[in-house]
Amino acid sequence: MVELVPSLLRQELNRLAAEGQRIDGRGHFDVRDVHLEVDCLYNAEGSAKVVWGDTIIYAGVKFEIRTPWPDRPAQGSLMCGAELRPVAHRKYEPGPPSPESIELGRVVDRGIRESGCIDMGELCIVPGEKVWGVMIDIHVLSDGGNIFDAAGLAAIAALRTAVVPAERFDVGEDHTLKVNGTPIMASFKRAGGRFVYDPREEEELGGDERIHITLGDEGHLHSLQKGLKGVFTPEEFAEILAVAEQKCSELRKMVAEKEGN
Amino acid sequence: MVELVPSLLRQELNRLAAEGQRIDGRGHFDVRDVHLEVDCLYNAEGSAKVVWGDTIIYAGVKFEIRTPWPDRPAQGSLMCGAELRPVAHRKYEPGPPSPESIELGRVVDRGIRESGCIDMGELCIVPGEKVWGVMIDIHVLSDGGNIFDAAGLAAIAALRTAVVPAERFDVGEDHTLKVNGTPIMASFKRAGGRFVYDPREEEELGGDERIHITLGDEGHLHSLQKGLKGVFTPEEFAEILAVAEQKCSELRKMVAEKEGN
Amino acid sequence: MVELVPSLLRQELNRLAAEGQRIDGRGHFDVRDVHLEVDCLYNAEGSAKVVWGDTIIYAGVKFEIRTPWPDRPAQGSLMCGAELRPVAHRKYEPGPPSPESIELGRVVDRGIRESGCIDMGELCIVPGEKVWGVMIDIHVLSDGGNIFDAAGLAAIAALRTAVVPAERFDVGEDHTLKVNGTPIMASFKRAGGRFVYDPREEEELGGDERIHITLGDEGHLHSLQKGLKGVFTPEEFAEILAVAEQKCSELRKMVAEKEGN
Amino acid sequence: MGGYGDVKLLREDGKRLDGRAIDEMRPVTIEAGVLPAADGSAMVTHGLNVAVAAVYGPMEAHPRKIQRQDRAVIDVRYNMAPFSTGDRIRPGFNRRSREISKVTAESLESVVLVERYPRSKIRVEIEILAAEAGTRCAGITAASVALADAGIPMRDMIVGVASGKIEDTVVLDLDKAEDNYGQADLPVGILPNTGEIAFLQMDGDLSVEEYNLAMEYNHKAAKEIHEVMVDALKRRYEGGEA
Amino acid sequence: MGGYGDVKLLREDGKRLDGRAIDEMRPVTIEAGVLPAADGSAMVTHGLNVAVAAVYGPMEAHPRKIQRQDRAVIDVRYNMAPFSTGDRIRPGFNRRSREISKVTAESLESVVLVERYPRSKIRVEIEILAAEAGTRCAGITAASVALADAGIPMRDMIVGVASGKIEDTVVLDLDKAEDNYGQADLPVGILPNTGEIAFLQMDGDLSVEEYNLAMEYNHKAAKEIHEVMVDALKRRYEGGEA
Amino acid sequence: MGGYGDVKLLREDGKRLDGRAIDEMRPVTIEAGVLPAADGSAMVTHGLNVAVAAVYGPMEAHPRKIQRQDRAVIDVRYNMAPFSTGDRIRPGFNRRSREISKVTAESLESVVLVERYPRSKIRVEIEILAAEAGTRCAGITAASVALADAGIPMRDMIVGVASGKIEDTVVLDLDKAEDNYGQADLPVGILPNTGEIAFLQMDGDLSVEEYNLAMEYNHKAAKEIHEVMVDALKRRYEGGEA
Repeated sequence: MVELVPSLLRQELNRLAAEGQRIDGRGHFDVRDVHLEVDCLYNAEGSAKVVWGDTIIYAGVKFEIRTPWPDRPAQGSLMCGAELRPVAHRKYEPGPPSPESIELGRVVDRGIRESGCIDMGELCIVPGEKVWGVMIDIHVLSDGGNIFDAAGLAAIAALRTAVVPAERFDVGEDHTLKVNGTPIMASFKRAGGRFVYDPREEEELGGDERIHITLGDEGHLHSLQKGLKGVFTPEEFAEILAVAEQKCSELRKMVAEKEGN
Repeated sequence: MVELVPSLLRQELNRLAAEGQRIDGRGHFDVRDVHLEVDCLYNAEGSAKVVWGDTIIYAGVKFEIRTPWPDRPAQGSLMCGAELRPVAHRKYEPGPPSPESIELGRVVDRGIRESGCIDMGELCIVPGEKVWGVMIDIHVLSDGGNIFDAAGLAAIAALRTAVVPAERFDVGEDHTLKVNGTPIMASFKRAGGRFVYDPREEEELGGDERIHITLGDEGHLHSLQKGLKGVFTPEEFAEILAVAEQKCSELRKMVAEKEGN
Repeated sequence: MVELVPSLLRQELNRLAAEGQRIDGRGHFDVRDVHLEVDCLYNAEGSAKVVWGDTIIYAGVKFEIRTPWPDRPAQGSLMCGAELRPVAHRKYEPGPPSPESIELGRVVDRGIRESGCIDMGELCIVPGEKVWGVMIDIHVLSDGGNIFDAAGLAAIAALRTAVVPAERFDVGEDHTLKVNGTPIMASFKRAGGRFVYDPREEEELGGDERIHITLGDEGHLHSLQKGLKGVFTPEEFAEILAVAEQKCSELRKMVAEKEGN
Repeated sequence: MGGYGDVKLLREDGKRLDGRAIDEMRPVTIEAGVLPAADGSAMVTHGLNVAVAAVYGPMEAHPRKIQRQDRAVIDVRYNMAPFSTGDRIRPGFNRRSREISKVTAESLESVVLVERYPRSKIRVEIEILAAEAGTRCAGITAASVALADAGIPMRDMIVGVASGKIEDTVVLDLDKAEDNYGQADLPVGILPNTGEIAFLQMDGDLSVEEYNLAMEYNHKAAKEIHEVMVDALKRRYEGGEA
Repeated sequence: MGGYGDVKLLREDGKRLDGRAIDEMRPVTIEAGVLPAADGSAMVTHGLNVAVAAVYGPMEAHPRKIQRQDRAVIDVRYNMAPFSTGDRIRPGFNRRSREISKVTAESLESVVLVERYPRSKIRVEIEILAAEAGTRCAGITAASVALADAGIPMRDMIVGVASGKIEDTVVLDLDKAEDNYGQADLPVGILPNTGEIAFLQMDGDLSVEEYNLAMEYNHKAAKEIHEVMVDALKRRYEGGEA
Repeated sequence: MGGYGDVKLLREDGKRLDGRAIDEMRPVTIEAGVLPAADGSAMVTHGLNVAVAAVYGPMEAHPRKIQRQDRAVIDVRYNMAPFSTGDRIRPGFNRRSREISKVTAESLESVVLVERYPRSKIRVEIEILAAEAGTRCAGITAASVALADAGIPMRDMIVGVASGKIEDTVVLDLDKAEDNYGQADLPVGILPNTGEIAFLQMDGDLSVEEYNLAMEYNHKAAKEIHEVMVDALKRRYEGGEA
């Protein structure tokens, strides 16, 4: 039965695609409503809530002081993790982190880390002795599809509004974390044979491969990931990369606006 | 079949309760035979064995030297844990600690900790550098019902006879651990509609909610816990609280007598 | 069905044994072809590959610098572990280390450790501060039977060709690890009622108890282990011990030859 | 309870550090139906605590061995988000969260009409997004509203509420500092219609009289919170914005 | 074996530090039927070692995949209590206890008439409450008595016993110091009626002659311990105090 | 990508530190059928990387809940041996290996004719014995050859190959130093017959033009490696020495 639904759904997605349609009436590169809220959680040093269609994700930033790695005595560290807990959907089960949640956390982590937006040298307090460890935790509360883009948005927005809690650790005055850039992820999913942007839950069930592209402020690629079964051609990739540039710009503007508030 | 027995048992417990009786002939607030032995294990710095009806429990105390928490540089620590291992009953399975064993350990821990009988400041050796960590481990060998009270009794008796092994750690002379008080637990279980004290195994199977009360020497409450399905009224609580005071006094005397030996 | 094959196989093994035969034509104390290759892996500080019939095993040696145990301030440490990963056979499943893999690692470890071939005092760098930790990891790639002997051979050969990477850790010049002896394991399995040396896979399936003997250069016993269901008589042990002495000598020569290369 | 400092928790005017009276609760807001993916959900803010609960089911209980022939099992997970506390919490269950999950589940079983759904399972997920003392109570309140939002029949709701003792004075609803430096905490789960207790924990030091006063405060506060719970469900069902 | 110090383990009079002769065992006491909740049980004290074994079953083996069509499986857990050793042991299995559990189970399978109970499981729980060298042997002895106490048919008992080498001298039954500073340890499980070996481990350094002498001591001691085992079971069944 | 030092990676003559040209691959050797116990296997050396893959199955998929009615599931484990890296790796899976296992499995599902084997499972075990940058690609290549060696029908092979960027220059096939101190890495899995992409990861910094050049290098190298793969299988099947 679990098997049946996807195959019927796949037929329907194919039918819709043939007519240039999509299950919720969107065009194939249209995005759903996205709401972003920042600085919304007591105890987190930076936080963001993203409501993206039926998907709801929180991200929170915490700091700790640690001793640096011997081979990088003047560099702090950044870590981004994600939990896909049973709260988020009927399909998620309790237990150790699933491959899905590990992939989610690592893809978001690479996008932020590789954009270079955090200068690890700036996280040094006393070389060889004390550096900041920055930890971004992504908490998915409701999975209505495309959790990758929503998680990436929540993570960078939380990071960009984070305050380094130096006073609590007795190492100076609190100050905002310096973040040089706003890497944004855009995800595409094959549904009904072609790629669509921002898949909703049903499109993820019935579809095939998924491509995640994280772009920096200059439009450079910082992270790529292909997930799920399926293949794509270089031509298909060129098309969605162009779409990604435009989509990422729009979301980057949304982050900037929230910071202004 | 597993389901059947409890429902037949429940009927029987109801019938007995209606007649003011109990499955083993006890009155509803009567206790079973309790035997306490202390200082009974090589290698443990304090130990006790409790035989409480068909329940047999050992507790052992070990000490370690650790560095204090940064926010409490002159305070040692106390930890109490319980293992409900497969040895104790057919119903216990191997694996990570079950919720039942975690609850048992934490309820006993809170009763001892919150009574203030251990002054954490007295566990300091060198402020900011070395403090004693005291660990009480509860080992249930045979579960014949009411393991909470038996575990609590074994734990405090083991603690009260513990010797701090300072010589082995090269920090002075061995000395008895100072313990200011004898917190005792009394547990009640709804069986046949009313509460009984010291439930035996069958009463735990067929019954409903369970209330654990830990009282200090002055009759103050130090720990409360309601376990299992069910509710109770304030009037019911007032009645069992009064019984608990008397029962705890009697067991406290037993601990004092053993120390005299 | 899983049950059926062993019982048919057991009949066949009994029939062969009655005729003084063995499933692959060997005499009951004959060994299969054994090939040893050393220093065969980039990144391992010592390595060996053993092809023993259809069994293929790699061993790799790594070094780390650690603080010594307080009660042995001038002694380093040696550790040998084995992984029976799913790569090695259809029968191995993923998950935490199985009792089989733990037994394999510990039996090989004891043979090497107890032979005294590594002087733990020689692993000291700065007493009380820095000592070498030597770690031998055994990786079974193909289990065609008698993995114990093949693992033991790979482990000691890897150890005997290991180079202490002192330069990488900034504590002097690289030098070969001093290894005083070549402990070798010989394993016997009851198959068809009598003991055979070097059991192949089918003989392990159908057989009963297994005895592992590790002998040092002088013919002294350094490790014994009986595994699997079954018993043996003192007379049986005396017979296989004599065989073991001869077999271990031959393999010891093979190790020496490879080192010459 | 911490109780290891000389921290002043009561002001000279008899009020508490945050200006509350001794028997005054922190503000509570509740919204039902906040998670689109869940069958029922609720978000409770209680002071600076934020607790979210999701309900899934009733669904088939599997593996088989957890099934009960005559009733549904209630599977509760209480979890604190890594960023919910002062120092980050490593993800995954710990002993504290396992104990709270167990006793919360047992409390909810006391009010849910579990016999209506034999062999099935009801999943209740409680996520603490921000913690300022009192999260287990906020979680119980959120779970009750989420169960109602999911249409699961109950014989009553459970209201989570706590009183405690600071500077030898019984007070309602400890905040973070009061919890850290106070003398006792008495979190309970009260059935608003009958006054019965379905959840009870306590640690610290309370005389019997102090216990009775603390419970009196708890019962009073439970009535107030119950009104907010009912109001949230009304807004949800009377076409309010969810 | 440790063997890394210059610790004297033999006195000038040829006796050992605790006054025992070279071929003298520590005192052994055994009581059967000590755990009311178990189907069979025994407590063994061997020197200062305390080992308790409980037997449950035969019972249905599940999950299915562990079932054997033609016999019972024997599921052994050897566990050291956290307070049983000098330094506290963290609860939970470690590599040493898993190995001992495995080889102990395989030894017991050699004597229990497992073919009488197809598709079933017999659980054997060995708990070490105090350790003074020799716990695996005390555990095997306790398990044998507990199996007999549970009425499980066996073709023979297994007696756990060890000899070793200290100061180049073969001695029976190493105690803690001798185990720490000695040169070899040879723990075995002997079938008293046939002299066959069901359990065998050894580490250290033994020549073949030393091995033979150590085994001679072991066989002698096994007879003595067997008498204590039989005696414990007699007391249990002949209406003795349990 | 590390990219945190001032390490020179290009020589004045435009070659790389190991003498390779910018678009030159490290040497690759492949042998099929190397593991007697497996249904199919292969060993790939790529530079100093050593990757071994074993295939078992198709076999019954269990537990039941992982079965798919209409196809086989592919169960991949990518694992680095403890001695495969500079610092020893603790045995057991970590987050990196779990992620690589997941995306590698999904890639292989794209080419294996999984619909031929409903309800079954194909196990692919990838073991890295020595790592010198590029192990995931060597693993994919090894897995493809092992699947072919096991006789599993595929619509195409997958060739694992990577390009990257060092000192602002796009280069083919990063080695260890280039991976540590370079600016970008783009590992992909290419279907040699169609040029389609089944595996794609990338991290670092690449402009769109740089991405296109790196992919051009990758497609070129994939053809070369494909010939080595085909050759290995030919040797295996045409009675070559396995």
